[in-house]
Amino acid sequence: MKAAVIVFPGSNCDRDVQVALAQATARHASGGAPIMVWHKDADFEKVELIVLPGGFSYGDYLRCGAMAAQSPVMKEVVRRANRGVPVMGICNGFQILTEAGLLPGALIRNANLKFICRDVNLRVETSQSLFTGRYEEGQTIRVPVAHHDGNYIAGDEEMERMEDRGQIAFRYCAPDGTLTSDANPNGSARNIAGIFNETKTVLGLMPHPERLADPALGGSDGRPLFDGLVEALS
Amino acid sequence: MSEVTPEVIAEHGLSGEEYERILGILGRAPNLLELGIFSVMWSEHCSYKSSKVWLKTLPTTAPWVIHGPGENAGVVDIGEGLAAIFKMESHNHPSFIEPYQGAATGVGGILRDVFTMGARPVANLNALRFGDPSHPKTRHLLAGVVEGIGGYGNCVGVPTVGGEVNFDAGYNGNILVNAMTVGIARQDRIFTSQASGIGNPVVYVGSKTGRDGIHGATMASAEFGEGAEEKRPTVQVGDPFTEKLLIEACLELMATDAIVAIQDMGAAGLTSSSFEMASKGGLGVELDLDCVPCREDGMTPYEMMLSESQERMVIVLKPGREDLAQGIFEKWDLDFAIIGHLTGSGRMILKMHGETVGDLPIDPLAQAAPEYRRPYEDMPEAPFLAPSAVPAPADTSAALLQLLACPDLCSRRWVWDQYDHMVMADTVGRPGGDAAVVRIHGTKRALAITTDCTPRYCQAAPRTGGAQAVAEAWRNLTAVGARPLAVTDNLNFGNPERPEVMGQFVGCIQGIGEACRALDFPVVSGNVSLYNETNGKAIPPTPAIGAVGLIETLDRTATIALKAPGEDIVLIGATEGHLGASLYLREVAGRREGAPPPVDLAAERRNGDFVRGLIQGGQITACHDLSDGGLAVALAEMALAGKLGATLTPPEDPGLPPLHAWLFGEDQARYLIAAASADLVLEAARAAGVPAAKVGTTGGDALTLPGGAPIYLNDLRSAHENWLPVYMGESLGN
Amino acid sequence: MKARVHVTLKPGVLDPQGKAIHKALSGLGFETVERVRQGKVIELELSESDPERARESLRDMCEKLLANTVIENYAIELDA
Amino acid sequence: MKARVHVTLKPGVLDPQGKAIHKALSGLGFETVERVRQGKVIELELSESDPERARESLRDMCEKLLANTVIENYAIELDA
Ligand SMILES: Nc1ncnc2c1ncn2[C@@H]1O[C@H](COP(=O)(O)OP(=O)(O)O)[C@@H](O)[C@H]1O
Ligand SMILES: [Mg+2]
Repeated sequence: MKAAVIVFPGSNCDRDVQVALAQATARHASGGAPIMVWHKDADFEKVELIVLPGGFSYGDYLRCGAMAAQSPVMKEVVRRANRGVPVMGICNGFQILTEAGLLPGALIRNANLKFICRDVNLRVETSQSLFTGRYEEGQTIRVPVAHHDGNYIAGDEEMERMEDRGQIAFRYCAPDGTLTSDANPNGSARNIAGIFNETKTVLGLMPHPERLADPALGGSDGRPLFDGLVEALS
Repeated sequence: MSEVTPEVIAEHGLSGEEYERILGILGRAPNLLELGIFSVMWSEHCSYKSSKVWLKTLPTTAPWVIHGPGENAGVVDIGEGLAAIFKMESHNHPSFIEPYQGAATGVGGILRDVFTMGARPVANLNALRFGDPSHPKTRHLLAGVVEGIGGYGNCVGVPTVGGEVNFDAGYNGNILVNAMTVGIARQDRIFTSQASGIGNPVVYVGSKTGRDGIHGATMASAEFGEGAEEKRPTVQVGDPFTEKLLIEACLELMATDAIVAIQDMGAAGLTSSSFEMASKGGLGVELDLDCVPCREDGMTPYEMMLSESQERMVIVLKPGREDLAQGIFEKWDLDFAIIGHLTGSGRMILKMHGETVGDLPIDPLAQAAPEYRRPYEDMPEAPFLAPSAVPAPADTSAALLQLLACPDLCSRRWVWDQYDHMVMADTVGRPGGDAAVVRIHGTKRALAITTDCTPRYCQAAPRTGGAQAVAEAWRNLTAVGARPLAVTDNLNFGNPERPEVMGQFVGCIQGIGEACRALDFPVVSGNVSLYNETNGKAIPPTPAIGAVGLIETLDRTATIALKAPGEDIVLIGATEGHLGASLYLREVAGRREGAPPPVDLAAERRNGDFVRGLIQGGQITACHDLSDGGLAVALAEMALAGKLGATLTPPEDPGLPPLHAWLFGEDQARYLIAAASADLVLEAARAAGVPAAKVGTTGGDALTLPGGAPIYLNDLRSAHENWLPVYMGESLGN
Repeated sequence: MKARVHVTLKPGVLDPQGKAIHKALSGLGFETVERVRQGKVIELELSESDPERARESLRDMCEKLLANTVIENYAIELDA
Repeated sequence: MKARVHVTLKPGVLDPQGKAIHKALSGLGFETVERVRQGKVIELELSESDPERARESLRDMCEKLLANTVIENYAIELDA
């Protein structure tokens, strides 16, 4: 499997996700490390997966992800996503995906207005996707968040449609899997931490699975996501 | 240009004698631009005129030191052809005036000092001191400073992995914000600021120059008084996004062979950076100010040379590499301009609109920079306070809860939750432990990093306090199994023109020097911040110590968390029960007096080397050094981190101090460790001549102290975790 | 020509900043405050001198970048 | 009574947001843009009906909370 990690000015988790993917690839398949694609390169080689990494593209100025969504490379990403190429946006990448219209809703300032960096528990809402196939439905995993604007909102109707179609990927939960407001770090509607598009080929999530994909860092609950992707796409 | 009158000279912070010296150097009167340049170059901030003679007494060398003081940051060998590059710097006054931007630009500045030398920054730390929690400004300052540090560090994508926070009424009118950055570079790709090659182009990169912080360097050297808040417009706004681009662009250029010398524009901006480069190379420099990228119209040479706009660098390129460099900076959307060239004249010539607007001899100006041996009073050390003179608490458990919830000891989670401490995916030891542990990317090795200082000790006995700060930093590195390598210091004091303050300064430096020598722990970089006073009242002496150590292999490190029930807890080091200047004395007994615990550097070294050996030998399961609050607090922190209870039992020993002194005394050179069985450890300790005693066992869901009821971990945790969020007005549980 | 673009949250969209400001103002004793919403104002200088063309180009900027029309409204003001 | 407070950076203070927006607009081909500054607008509803008292209380809110007067200016607008 070959993946591309898009690098925007201000991206800062590009290397982190590249490492996590490269390690997963090394464990399961050939294909080598993902290629890094600069935001001005509207044209890049054919890949099986596109990742929009975390960070502060354009300083997160104006609105998180707004300027990145308008960059030349995003036209190409949208075109490929519409043709079914899997796309994953982590943190700032999720914000970019909503700004680019590939995912519904918006991510606004955390309810407590603060940047929050800590491990959270997530409930995996479905294992029926390219991204979550290595998890079990209802499983609780521990993954860090690190963001200022992760408070997910969408209109009521949109939200119902998403629920009906099984577009919710992850929700913030207590260690025992229950959805409490204490477990919700940022005020997201319905404890939403990650969502799919209708076809479940695009995933956006605020938590950083790439930061706990290596036991040396104190956990590896993020690893199955990368392993699953590599396996599904190879 | 306006005239240079005696008022103008005084406004520039130059004394009459200093002005005479200027006339002597120039052989004529300076114009305003030249006067401005002298004033910043000779400010305390840039010239270290009051501290230089004392800084020279610090040990700065060791076989593993590659560059000591004198460069933008210190450089030490960490093996495999790599080097750690680090420094700490203050941004105290700006942060008091505008906490968010002051702290943010402080982080930006120290990052530049480190990547200027070719390092990719891999960790930030911050040592913060605020006024009394009940002071009306404290909450606002704390909120703003923490948000500013996070705002900058999070955006540039460098994890903020550690630091310290203290509260004391002595900082009510003058907070301290000291920021430290650690970077990693290849040893064969280290860059310095020494210019060479007559005719080589001098290039300006980064952001445009605005009228920011003009006189900032002078302000940082001037005491606060009434009306300080009037100086507001000099506040600079940081742009972390541009800094991130600047890091990437500089590192990209550094991977080529284009650079002769490179220097960030810090305090005194273009003036001190170009001066320093030329001076170190024994050369001259000619700048064409028409080429300087400006943010505003009509900027004068004075403004351009003295502006402290952030996110800018000066580079001397090899001839013919201009296009290569320009291409890289344009790729990253940064300004790039050739603003001059090196000359053999030994002078700084500034031109604008074809005319010479300034002409200064470089070496004479640098060499004639004033250097003062200011008078000082030896500060008497506070008298020893016998443990028996301090009342025991009615209930030891209640005393522990009170200590764990006090502002100086409570959990700092509210702070580090706002810092991205995991970006770069190499943070192995997160905030909350003894030292942060940051993996060296792509290897199994790691750096251990810490900052430490106990100002109440320094106040009571400067020399002991200075030594203690170093010893504690060394101990924190040791407690994660690291070999301590070197120190950066940030010396924060009051007005050096007052002999008592100078006495504190001298005492602390002497203590630092002794400790660094005894522990083989050289000082490789640092920063001095003087005039930290409000209305004639100095801050407590605060020589913050930043330190870096090396962990050879990550499977041989330790954390403070208790790991398993049924293990033994062993106390390493001798306990006499020193309660002088302790937190127990202040928080529980309500007194502030007495000498701080003595620092026995030989014992420090012996005990530390022993503990490091245990960790490296894989013989123990947890380790924590003892400091504020002593034994009981350390064990509580280990229990909380491990979510596992413990029972503490004093050994049968006729020499034991009174129970409360044993529990809360702050004797130095001590560690608590956990091991499956104490026997092996005790035997090894005996062989090594290290005092050691079994003091308890792990297990259960409560902490049990002698002389108190068991405290459930949940209660311990709320006491420890709640103070800061409640103080900051937040609802709990989120 | 100078222009100002106001970007405000659509009615009904959660506004954490506005809410926090409201709370802080109440805490400071400003009891007359009943509702707070926070928005952005973007001031632009354009080399365009034709108001019609300026307005059109600003509208385009808003749709493409300045506002997220999923949650925000915008209003354009031109300086005479 | 409705009120609007505009909070803008003082002249000469660096505006990283405005700078980035400017660059992004240029990148999108909006070449007529010469300068961009970003500010905040805070919309308030007050139970106060006396314009004088409202204005005074708003000024107070700005000084205490809404504006960071070290680097920002503010302007108050009352709806008639
Ligand atoms: N307290 C100190 N101890 C050791 N070295 C110091 C100390 N203070 C300053 N230095 C060294 O002096 C040099 C100049 O410091 P400084 O002016 O703060 O650096 P910069 O101009 O890069 O900000 C640096 O090499 C710094 O490491
Ligand atoms: Mg420097």
